[in-house]
Amino acid sequence: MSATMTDGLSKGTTGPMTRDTTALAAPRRDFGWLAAPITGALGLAAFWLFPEDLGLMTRIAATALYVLSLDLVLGYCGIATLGHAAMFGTGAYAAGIAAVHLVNDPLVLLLIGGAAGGVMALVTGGLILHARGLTLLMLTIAVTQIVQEVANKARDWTGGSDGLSGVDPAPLLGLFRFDMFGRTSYLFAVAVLVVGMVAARRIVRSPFGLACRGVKEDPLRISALGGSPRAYLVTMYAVAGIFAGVAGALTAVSSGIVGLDSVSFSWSAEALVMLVLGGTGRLYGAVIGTVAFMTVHHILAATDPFHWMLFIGLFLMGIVLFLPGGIASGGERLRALLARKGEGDQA
Amino acid sequence: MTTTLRKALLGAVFAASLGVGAADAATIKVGVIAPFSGPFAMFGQTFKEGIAIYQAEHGKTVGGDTVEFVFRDLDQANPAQSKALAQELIVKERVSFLAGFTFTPDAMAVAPLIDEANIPAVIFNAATSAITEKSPRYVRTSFTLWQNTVPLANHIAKLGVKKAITAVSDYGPGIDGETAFKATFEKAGGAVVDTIRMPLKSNDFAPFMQRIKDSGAEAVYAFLPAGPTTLAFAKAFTDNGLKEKGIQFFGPGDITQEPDLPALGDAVLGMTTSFHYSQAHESAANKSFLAKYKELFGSSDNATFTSVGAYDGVHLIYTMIAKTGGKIDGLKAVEAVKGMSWESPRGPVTIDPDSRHIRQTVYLRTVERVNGKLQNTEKASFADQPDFGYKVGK
Amino acid sequence: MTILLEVQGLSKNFGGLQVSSDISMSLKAGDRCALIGPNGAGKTTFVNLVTGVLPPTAGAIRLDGRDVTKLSAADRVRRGLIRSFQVARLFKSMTVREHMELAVLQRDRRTFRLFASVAKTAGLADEVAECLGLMGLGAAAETPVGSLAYGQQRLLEIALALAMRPKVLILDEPAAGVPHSESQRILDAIDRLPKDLAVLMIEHDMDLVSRFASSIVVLAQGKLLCSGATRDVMADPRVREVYLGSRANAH
Amino acid sequence: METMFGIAVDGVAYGMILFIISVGLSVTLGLMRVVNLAHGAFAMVGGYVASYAAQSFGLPYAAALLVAVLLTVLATLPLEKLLYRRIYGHANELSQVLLTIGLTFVIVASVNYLFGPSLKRIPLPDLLLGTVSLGPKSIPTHRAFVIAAGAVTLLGLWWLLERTDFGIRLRAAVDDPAMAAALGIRTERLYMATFALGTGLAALGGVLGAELLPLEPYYAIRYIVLFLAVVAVGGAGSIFGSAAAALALGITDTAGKYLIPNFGEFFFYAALILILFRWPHGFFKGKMA
Repeated sequence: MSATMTDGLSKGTTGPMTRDTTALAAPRRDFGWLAAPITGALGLAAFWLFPEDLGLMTRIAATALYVLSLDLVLGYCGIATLGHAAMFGTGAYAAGIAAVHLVNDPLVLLLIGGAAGGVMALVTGGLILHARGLTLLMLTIAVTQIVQEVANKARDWTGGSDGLSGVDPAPLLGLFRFDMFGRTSYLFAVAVLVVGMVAARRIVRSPFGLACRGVKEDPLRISALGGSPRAYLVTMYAVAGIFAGVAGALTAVSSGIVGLDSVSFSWSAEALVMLVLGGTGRLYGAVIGTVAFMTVHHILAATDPFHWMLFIGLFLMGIVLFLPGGIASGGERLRALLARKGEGDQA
Repeated sequence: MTTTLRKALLGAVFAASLGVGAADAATIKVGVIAPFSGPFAMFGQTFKEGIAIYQAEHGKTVGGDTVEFVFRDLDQANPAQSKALAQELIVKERVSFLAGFTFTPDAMAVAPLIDEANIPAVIFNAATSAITEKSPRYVRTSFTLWQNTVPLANHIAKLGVKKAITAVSDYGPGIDGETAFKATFEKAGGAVVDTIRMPLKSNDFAPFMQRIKDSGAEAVYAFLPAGPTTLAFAKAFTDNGLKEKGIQFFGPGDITQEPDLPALGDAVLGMTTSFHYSQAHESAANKSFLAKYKELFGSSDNATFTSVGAYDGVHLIYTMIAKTGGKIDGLKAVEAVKGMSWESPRGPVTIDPDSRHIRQTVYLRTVERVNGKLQNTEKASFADQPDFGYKVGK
Repeated sequence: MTILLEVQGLSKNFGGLQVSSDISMSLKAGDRCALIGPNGAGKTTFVNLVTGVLPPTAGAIRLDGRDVTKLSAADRVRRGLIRSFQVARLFKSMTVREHMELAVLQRDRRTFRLFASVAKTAGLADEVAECLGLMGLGAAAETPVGSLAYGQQRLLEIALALAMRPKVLILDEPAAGVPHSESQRILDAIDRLPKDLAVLMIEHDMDLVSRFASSIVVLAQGKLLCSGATRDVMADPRVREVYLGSRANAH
Repeated sequence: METMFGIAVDGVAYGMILFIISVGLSVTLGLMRVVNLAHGAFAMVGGYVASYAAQSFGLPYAAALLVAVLLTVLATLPLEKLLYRRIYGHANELSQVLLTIGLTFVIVASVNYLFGPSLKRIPLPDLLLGTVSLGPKSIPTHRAFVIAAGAVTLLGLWWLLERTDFGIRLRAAVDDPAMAAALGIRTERLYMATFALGTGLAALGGVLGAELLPLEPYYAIRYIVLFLAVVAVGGAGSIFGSAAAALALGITDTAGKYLIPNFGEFFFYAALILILFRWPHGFFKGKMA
């Protein structure tokens, strides 16, 4: 044993050491960047194909951005939350209140919504993100309930349970009016979603995103690398809060009204359901999940409103049992299956 | 270009593009937005039943045009979704009327849309006074808290009650009720010793009852939306010895609505409420309404204020179609029913030309057991009550 | 030579149980020290105390002349006190390359750049390639760590520690559990550690200790049994009895 | 003083009801590590069975209660085999949430279809009607009964988990499943039994709590946050913890509603946040009973 070691030592400096300093293996090809342009293209195609469904499709686009923001915290930081609506609703109310009292430029309203959502996330995230698991889940729920209660109590500002109506945004860029056919709303929402996807992708591929993925897998190991897991979590929570706030503002701008439902527990839970349905940690999974959930909901609710819950429930259970990675993993599984088959044929 | 002008122009363009279709089409569509699933599914179900009864009685055509109802599910208060559904109904389904609406924000959300598309919206339930101020195209066939509360408050004052307390659910209609009661009762010389706003999600009402007990009030005015919490509230009232202490209970009739009565049971026996419809209302119109109900759905036990709200709403829609010859111009259609009076299952009613809200008789009822079944027996009536809350301001 | 790590009277109690008592030691630049002791001697607790994972009950830790006793684990890492883990503790779904990138970015405190691209960070790719090449991990750069051979995982652990540019490096049984065919590379890597580095290695394998260490610290029952030059310690009868004896019995 | 006493009595009464409808979730969540959001649905099924048994078959209250618990357990056991068995384990929290939400939706829709959306009632026997007085304060007899039932449940569970062979094996299986299997403990059957225990308790809570949380199809979703709050504050899997949490939350809620009724909701959630700050793992983390 010790003889071989000394042998290795004497040879080591020249021989085997330098052998492997060859070029690194080529990076795997990543088609994730295609998601944003594909979403944009499909969004435009839908504009021509379903010109009469723009109202619903606008809601889908805005919701997709909201679910995308949840993916940033859940998919990339591993924060399980049932309180994401707190940020969405804060953004929606901030934009709505600003629209009623201050400005009505839609882009400015989105900025206000994003800032409000971000601040809300930063403050509450700093308070609760030390917790994990069920405790964190409950804390996020409690925060949302308190935000909702505040919105309910501040009737003079928020309209309470009657909703904050009278959000009447000015024409987009001074040119395009938000009319009842919803063309402007829809194209605006799709554009914001695509920008959001590009920005989110940049963030998750940044050094920061890399560190967050590390925190998700093993926070202690991140400390051992000299990082502060909590700082990453709170920062990402705030970033996601900005996204959620923008989504809320987008909903306020396109629908012209903000209700207490936008800060509700069920809206938080629905986001989680849509995300897991589509697949976490991929960004485009959020979009797929939202489109699938809301479309199915809409079709079932229109054909048999009494019992859509039954079908959506079965749909959810089917996903968990037969496609645990969400819908987005379906394609990947299929590809893996085909690849294995191909290899088998060659052998 | 001013907003009004632009709206008018766009409305004209839209009406023109739609008008061609509407004139030829033998089908006039009515889009109904209401909860058909979820915790408030009872509203949607009773709306559907009310509509079906009216159509069974009066046929599905008006002057050669078939009237078709298109339903959209909105399981809980969600104004953004309400607007998206309304948009779909208007743009895709080409409906000529919107109807339904259980919750105030959902009704308010469609105001810009009905103005732009110039179609009427007939509200079957949503009961905040402020709604009809938001657009001239709203007509309402339900009630408002003001409408049911003002005569009740006066009645309580006449009974000689000097000190009262209010306990309402902490949301729009509840606060409307509280405001209406306080204003009326104090004007009539009484004093409101405390106003309690109970969170909508309360399960346990014992602490509120304790507070009511401790307040020294002789009577309590209470409002909760129809649904599961009313049961817990009513039980808490009887269980906590408020009756024994001589505190009288009063409230709008939502709390003793007919579908809930079997579950509420003896807890609500003897409770006095004011409301615009009771299943036990004695009239020929109500008898035939209930008979049809039984014929179509096997039992008339679920007939309640929401079924009548929908039933009368359809009556308005039919009238609007008949009076405007099938060409629906929202403002003209609404104009056509202003001041209209008829005999509803609930009693004589009129559409107030000013508020476009239904004027109706408000009844004072007591829960009694008749032939083994609980019912709201009408004890007194206050004829032709308007929406006292219209343009009162926030 | 400057003293890089100095531990004075370090103690730790869990409830009434004293798991470390009054341990003192120091490391100078260039030191190669082995920390040995039988199972349950308190080696891991000692490392956790030094690195800041556990707060000590008493005692002080100085790093490069500065008292770090109150600092968090992450702060000590940022000041150059780096450890590698006994059981490779890596991010299973991340690739080898991503691990190195993360370590380098973290070291340079560039991880709060939200809109920068990892791929386009100046100098990063070169440094990562160099580090991986040195450890012979170049070909595995794109492999998710979850599907990496165990020996390679240990190599990556060491590569990560080195990429942090430590002043003091603590290696927790670097070659444990690694098949012989792969352990050679780990040993080579240890041999080529920068000379001005102070290294503390926890190790059971006495062959490895004698090859690597210039000095040895022996822990037994949470106490410092003895310390000194490798030859002296290994000759100490107490050590033979407590440590080597117990190990011999175990096998 | 009398007011304080009143608040305390009402708070304890409310807390005990919270305990009895949440403890089943504590069992499944703490002992089987399943975030069972269908807990409310099982409670609701129990309540509906009791309501149906009492109203359509005229069974007395006690018999209806028994039938409800038994039928609910029987009806949900196949679910354990078909569904839950696939999602046991730590890493599956999201799948658990999603699957059990899906299951809840299915149950809600089915109940809505079968029984309609109106409120359902479980008629109380004359014995439980009326009030009993405790000094200056009187509380409904039914509530006193629930408090007693809660105390019995608490002691029964403590005995079951701490003093019986079943409890010992269960704790072994929870602490170290591999070791338990090696010792010849049949974890599959153990889990099945625990699941049955959890759903049985859910049904019991659904029936006993029906006076406060009335039965209607949306019951399954409406109160799930409440159940989760009790379990999180109590510490998952801890029976005494759940009881302490339920009482603490019950008293806080009652005091808040009495003293500052207009901000009653704030009180509950603010208390929740404060407690979870002080005891991030609940009152009795990791203790079995």
